[in-house]
Amino acid sequence: MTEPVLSIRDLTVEIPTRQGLFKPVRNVTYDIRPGEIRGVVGESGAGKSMTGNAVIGLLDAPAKVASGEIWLKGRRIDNLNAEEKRAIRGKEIGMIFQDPLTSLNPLFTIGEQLVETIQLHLKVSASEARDRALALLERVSIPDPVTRFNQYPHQFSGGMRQRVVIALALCSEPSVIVADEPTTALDVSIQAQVLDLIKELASETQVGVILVTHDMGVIADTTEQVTVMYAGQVVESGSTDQVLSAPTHAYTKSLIAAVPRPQVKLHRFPQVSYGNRETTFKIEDLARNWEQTAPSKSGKLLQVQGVTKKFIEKPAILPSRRRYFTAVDNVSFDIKDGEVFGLVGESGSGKSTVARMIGTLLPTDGGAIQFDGDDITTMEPKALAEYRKQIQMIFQDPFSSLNPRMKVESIVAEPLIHHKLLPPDQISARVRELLDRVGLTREAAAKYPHEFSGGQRQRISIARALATQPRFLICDEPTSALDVSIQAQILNILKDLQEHLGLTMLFISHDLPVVRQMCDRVGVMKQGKLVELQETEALFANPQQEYTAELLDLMPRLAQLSG
Amino acid sequence: MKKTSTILAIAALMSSTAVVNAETLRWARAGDALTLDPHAQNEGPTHTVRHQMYEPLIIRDVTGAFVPTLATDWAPDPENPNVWVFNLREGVKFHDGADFTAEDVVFSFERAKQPNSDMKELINSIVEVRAVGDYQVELETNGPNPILPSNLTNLFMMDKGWSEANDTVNVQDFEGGEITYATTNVNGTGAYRLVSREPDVKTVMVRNEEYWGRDEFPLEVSEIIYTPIQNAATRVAALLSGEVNFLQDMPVQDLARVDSADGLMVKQAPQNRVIFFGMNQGADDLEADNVDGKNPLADVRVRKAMSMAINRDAIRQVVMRGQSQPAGMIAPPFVNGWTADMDGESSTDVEAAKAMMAEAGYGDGFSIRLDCPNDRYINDEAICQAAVGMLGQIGITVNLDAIPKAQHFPKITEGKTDFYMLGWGVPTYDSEYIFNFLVHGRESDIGTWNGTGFDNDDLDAKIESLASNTDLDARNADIASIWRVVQDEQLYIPIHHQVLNWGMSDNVGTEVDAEDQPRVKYFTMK
Amino acid sequence: MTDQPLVPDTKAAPSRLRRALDSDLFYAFRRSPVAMISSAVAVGLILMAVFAPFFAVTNPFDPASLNLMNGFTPPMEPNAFTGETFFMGTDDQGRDVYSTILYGMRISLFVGFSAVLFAVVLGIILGLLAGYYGGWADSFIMRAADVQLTFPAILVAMLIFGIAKGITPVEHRDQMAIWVLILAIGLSDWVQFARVVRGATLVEKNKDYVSAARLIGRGSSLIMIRHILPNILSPVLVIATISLALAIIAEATLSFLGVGAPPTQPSLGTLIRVGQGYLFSGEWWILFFPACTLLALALSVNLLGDWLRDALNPRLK
Amino acid sequence: MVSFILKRIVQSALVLLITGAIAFSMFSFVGDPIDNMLGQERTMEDVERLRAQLGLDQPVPVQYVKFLKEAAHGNFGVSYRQGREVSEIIMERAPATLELAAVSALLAVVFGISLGVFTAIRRHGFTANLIMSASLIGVSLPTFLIGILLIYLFSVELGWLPSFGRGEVVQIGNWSTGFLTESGRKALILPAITLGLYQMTLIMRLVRSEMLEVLRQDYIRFARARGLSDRVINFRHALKNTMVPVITIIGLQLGAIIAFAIITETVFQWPGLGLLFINAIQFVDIPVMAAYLMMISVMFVVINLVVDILYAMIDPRLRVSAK
Repeated sequence: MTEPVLSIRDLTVEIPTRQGLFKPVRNVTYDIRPGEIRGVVGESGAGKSMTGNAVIGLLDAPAKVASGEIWLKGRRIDNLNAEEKRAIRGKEIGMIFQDPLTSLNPLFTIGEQLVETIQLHLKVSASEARDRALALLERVSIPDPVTRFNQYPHQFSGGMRQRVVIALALCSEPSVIVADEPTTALDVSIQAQVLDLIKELASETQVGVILVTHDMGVIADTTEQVTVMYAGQVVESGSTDQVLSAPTHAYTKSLIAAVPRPQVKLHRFPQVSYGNRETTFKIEDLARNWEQTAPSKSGKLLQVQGVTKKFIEKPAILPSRRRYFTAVDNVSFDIKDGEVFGLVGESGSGKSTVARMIGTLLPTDGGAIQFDGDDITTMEPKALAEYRKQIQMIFQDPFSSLNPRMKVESIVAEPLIHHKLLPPDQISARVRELLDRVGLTREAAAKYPHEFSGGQRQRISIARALATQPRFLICDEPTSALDVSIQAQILNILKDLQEHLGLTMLFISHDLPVVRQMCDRVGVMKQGKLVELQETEALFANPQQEYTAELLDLMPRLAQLSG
Repeated sequence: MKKTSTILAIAALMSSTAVVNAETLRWARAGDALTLDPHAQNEGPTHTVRHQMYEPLIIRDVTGAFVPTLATDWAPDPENPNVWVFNLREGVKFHDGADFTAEDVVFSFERAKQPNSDMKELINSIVEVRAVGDYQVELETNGPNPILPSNLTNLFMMDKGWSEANDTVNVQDFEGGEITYATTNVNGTGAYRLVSREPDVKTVMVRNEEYWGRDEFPLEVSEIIYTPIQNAATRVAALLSGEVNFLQDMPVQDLARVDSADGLMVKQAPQNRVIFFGMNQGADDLEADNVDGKNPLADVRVRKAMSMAINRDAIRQVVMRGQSQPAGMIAPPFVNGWTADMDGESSTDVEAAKAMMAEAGYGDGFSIRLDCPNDRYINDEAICQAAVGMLGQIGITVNLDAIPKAQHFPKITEGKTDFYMLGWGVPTYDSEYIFNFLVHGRESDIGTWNGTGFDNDDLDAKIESLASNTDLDARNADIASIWRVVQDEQLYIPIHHQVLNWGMSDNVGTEVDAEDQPRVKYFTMK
Repeated sequence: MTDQPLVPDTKAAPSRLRRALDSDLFYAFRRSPVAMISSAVAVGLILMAVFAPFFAVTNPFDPASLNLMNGFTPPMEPNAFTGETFFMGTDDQGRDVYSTILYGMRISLFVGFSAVLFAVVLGIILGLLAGYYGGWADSFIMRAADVQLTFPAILVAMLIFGIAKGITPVEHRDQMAIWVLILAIGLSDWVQFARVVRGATLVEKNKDYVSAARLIGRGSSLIMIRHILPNILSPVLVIATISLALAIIAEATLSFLGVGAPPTQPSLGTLIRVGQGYLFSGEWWILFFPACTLLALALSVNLLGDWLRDALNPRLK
Repeated sequence: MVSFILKRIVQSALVLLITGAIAFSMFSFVGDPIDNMLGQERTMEDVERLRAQLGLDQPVPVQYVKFLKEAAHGNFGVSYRQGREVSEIIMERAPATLELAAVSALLAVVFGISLGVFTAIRRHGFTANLIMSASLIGVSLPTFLIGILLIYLFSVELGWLPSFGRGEVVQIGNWSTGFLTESGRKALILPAITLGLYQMTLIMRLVRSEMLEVLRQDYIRFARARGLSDRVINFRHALKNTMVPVITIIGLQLGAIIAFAIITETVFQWPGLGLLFINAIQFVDIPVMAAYLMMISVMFVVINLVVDILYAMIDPRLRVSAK
């Protein structure tokens, strides 16, 4: 075994806060060897990024390294002064951030940013720096580097930008690259390409890579070594194969268990018990008071017929001069009573636009949406109000979907008040009851959203959605902003709702494993069009379209994991 | 410089603009001349600048007495009461070297009578001007006009030849925006010649070495730099810092500071301007009071009580810093018809005033709005404010509306105010002028500034007869009797006569002119 | 997803005192001497102004009670005529400077608060409409804002003052001066609020909580008032604080240009305008005390606004 | 880009028309010019005659249309007060205001930006906080008082600098400049400081807050991660990004400088447009007021346009979308 190029020993990071000393990283130890990719995995707040920041000496004040050591190629670097640390950054240790859209300065061409970094570290002439920059762009597979050299970041796509960011990290042939969630903001197809590039680079240039991620799939596909962190501490470390196939620590076990399996459909997600106080969802209580509605006349609760949505891309006074962007192009599908219908696709495929049109948040530009036989696009206001009572929506971001200035009670009560479903004096009791059913305390009613975690907030969203006893629930990426363990809880709740209350659902996601677990039928969208529609199991087993097949192929697979 | 303070020494050293030239008069005041055309505007600061370069036939000295200038003597024609005869000074040359003769006088009068002339009202009684030889002119009026010379002191003489040569025979159409050669160029007979002029910024003049009075007058100032400075504090600062050495329009509160500053002094003289309040006694009901169906100001007792409530001494001492002379009549002391007795008729007695108010049925007072300018007279707004307090003591609640003169004066002339401040100067030094504008009932061309609603036909007839009454004694008797009515009716509430203050450095020697018209040829420079 | 906890909104919105005292804002406040001192000064001055009749020695707005002979009395020295002594001296009308400052500050603060309130309300309404509806309403409102910006604030105020004085019935004119000032300053100030509100509304209206409310079927005005408005108030609050100081200064400037509060009911600005005439004559106190008061008031409000801006910006923590 | 500019010009023309209409409707409330123009001896006939001659007897919209027609030919009428062509007066006064505004703007921009950057970089430093607090004094006193205090100190007490006017000016063609004489330069100092102080504070605070905002962006973090020095990060990367929003505000502030010159010019008897305007208001010189307001509006429109173009030049994202 080769000598580690980077060693972290007993690293502890401290942040003094109002409540006292907070230690986001505690006694963390791991090594990176040349050409090795070490995954660092854990949930939000586990301290994985903080460790990475400590390595490159970019901890934001007042956070500081309290104890421990960091060694780079036999030299201790944690105790260097600011200037010496700066000299190491970029030269010895490269860094890749999560969001390629914001990592590049928008006002400088990528050539300027590359040359600037190269000249800083390598002391070469301007033309040599340019040559090297072009070579780097070539290396990260940017087509036509000479043209691209003089372009600005906004002229690049997200994946291309991340390649530029990688090129920047490689400028001076660093020994180590810290990649902090480098693919989280990218679509799955781009994600695979970027990860492949990192793998190639590691083996070619013998650079050691710390790959910080929350995604077990990424770990399984990309890394050789993995370090699992929980609450600032390393709970388990070892070769990826070994850790994934035979986790020893309870947390690792629970974490792996919670990852949705793409291969098989499970009835319920395994519950992650470690560290999370399990809150129970009292579906039976809820079902007891649920007024069952009559099934729809045709058996198809929702019929989407040739729906189209155009956005103005270039406004002009004359309609003939306007240019439109067709976000949803002639999409048709039906959703049967009690069914969970999935819509998948990459970002920009139009799946959320469809959801928003069904939710009357956007007007349609053609086609019809029939709810129990009535076209909602031509409904009278009174009928529309009745429709709105019967549908509800759960949004992706639990932080923006709850008004931060309203108490939970007001949030959950709003549909009740608006639709005048209960006399005012009963509303408060009803809200508390709903909160109790979704697994929150009754006291939660008096609090503000920011006092809750992401999972709890999504429960509040669910409570709000259930307040009107809807027939139809639109879930727009309901768990993509959540940690995997929380995701499992929320998805189980949604399953319960469908089973016990007979709710019909439109489930939108970019995450194919999740879709497989949740949906009865799935539609695949690409650039505004519905390209494939099948029973879920059939789709996963036998995709009819090449595009679907590609998507399935790109799914990170935890091959090592048993069902 | 006699006394040199450290401040001035530093100023002289540090500031290039403050170099004190013993012969340069650096002169600042609030406003600038509007034009140099001698007849286009009849306005104080405009006349002031002209007076240095142009001359009329006669001027007044600081006491108001006539001084021969381009005319050496003048008298009514003993044979024709409608004719005045003026003998002209010989040997006078214009700045361009042309001789001054009777034909220039005829030309200048005719020019001043043109429709565009702003001076025409002053000489509208003149029907003909005749040259009698080179150095005598006869002015014939449409009837006997005993006070004609009073109207001529700002009527400047131009050179006929120069005007014809430069196409400026006609008076500039000021309102029409016409610019003529005479607007920006000067060819007068005066003691100073124009060097350069930027309107509202700077006007520079130099001594006319060929001036006819070169040996008669001191003429010690060799150069005049005239700069208007509007902001009072800046104006005083310029004098204090030595950037100017002669200042008109001194704020009264700064007199002491300037006077006590080393190297500076202040001189004063009573001004030909009286400040007073007018009251609408003619209306049946007032718009701006709280009494319905009655006009409290129509009751002479109320007017008397109001006058008695005003403590003119306090205004003089505090608001005016002693720089005013309490008035009992609305004529400045220089004016024919003014008497010390009448001017002493105003007294302050709050208790008696209260009693009179009660007697008139207003024991509980009333409220009224006082309209007051805030940019016209010395401390106009502060005087009004003081009056508000004083009238409050006899139960009259006064709401003060202090506004710029551009909005204030139309209120008076259009009869939109019931209680207002006004100041009046008398360029003719004769009471007739006051009666014509302020006492005569309001008609389209007479009584235009009488905002009191007072209209007495008998009195009006008497006022109209003054113009052609050549019997000076009888005329003076009429004037006295008219004044008696004005005083008894308490037509106006006189406040005070303004006192003029000029600030200057110690080396500048001049007396203060009652009409605020410095004539630099009289200045000495030590 | 990052490791940093996703807490974009740490600005607590406590409705009760205990929550307020427990909030991060109050914590930051207690740790900032500048904030504490300036708020103490501001609150102190505001209280003295509000309860001016209680703190003042005389009522300077009652002209009948004034004795002109008391004019120009220096501080702590007996008047030459009346023998009366005044703590901060008297002004040109014989008013006690100290009392006049208190009453004047009352006018200034009233004008300032009302003008800012007016600008805030107008700005919020127009900004919300422009941001929420977009399109035609947005273009119209923002072009109106452009027209407004075409005229510098001080000119706008002068114009409005001129027009309002012209159309006000003469009987009400002197009472109107204050209201006209408020209108003038407020109208010249609304644009910045409208712009901030519009910008924030554009961000907020795309958040899912608004979608959730729309999905329920809530009306637009209710969504704007109940949902969006509370979430965009903190930048408005910051600008409003600084605008308050600016409005007080603007009133003083307008006073210098002759369109300020009436001299019988002087504001701080009017007092300074009057006092500056006595700078050279040695009666320094007529200018000095009002100027110091204005400085203390504006400075403390400005400092407070400044601190609030940083403290309320969660990203600067 | 061309269509963008054209669109802006059309919009601006509309703005100008509205501005003018508002201005005109206000003139009738400022006072009656006739009274100032005729002496106290005038008769009612004189008044009526002059009113008709000036067209003031006509309704405001008629007057406005007439003004627009004339203005389109570059004719702004005749000053009631000076009896001269307004365009001529404005041309004569403009250099004074523009020179003063330019120097003030330069002071404001140079000191505003450098102090803003300094206080942003040293956010927690004592000096930076001191500058921040002290700068507030500049906006906590009315401009006219600051001017008068400066005069009191530097002209009256110390006698170092002139208290009024422009000093000696040199005429170069139609332009009178005070830059070429010592007294002219000296005379500029106090007014320029008075006028620039307020804007400097605004710009400084704006630059600071924008810079702080930029400094916490990812690309700055990434630039740090690339090992770039603080100098390069602060002055190359952060400053350029800071300037994008700042330029708009600076543009507007430059316009405000010209407007605020009204006060400064009054205090320092600076013979520029602001003083002209104040005189015009006092005298109800409607042609001068109208021309001044129109000119200010045009200036703002031009500044806005320039700012927009500059914006596009500095920000490549807009450059492309504007194509």
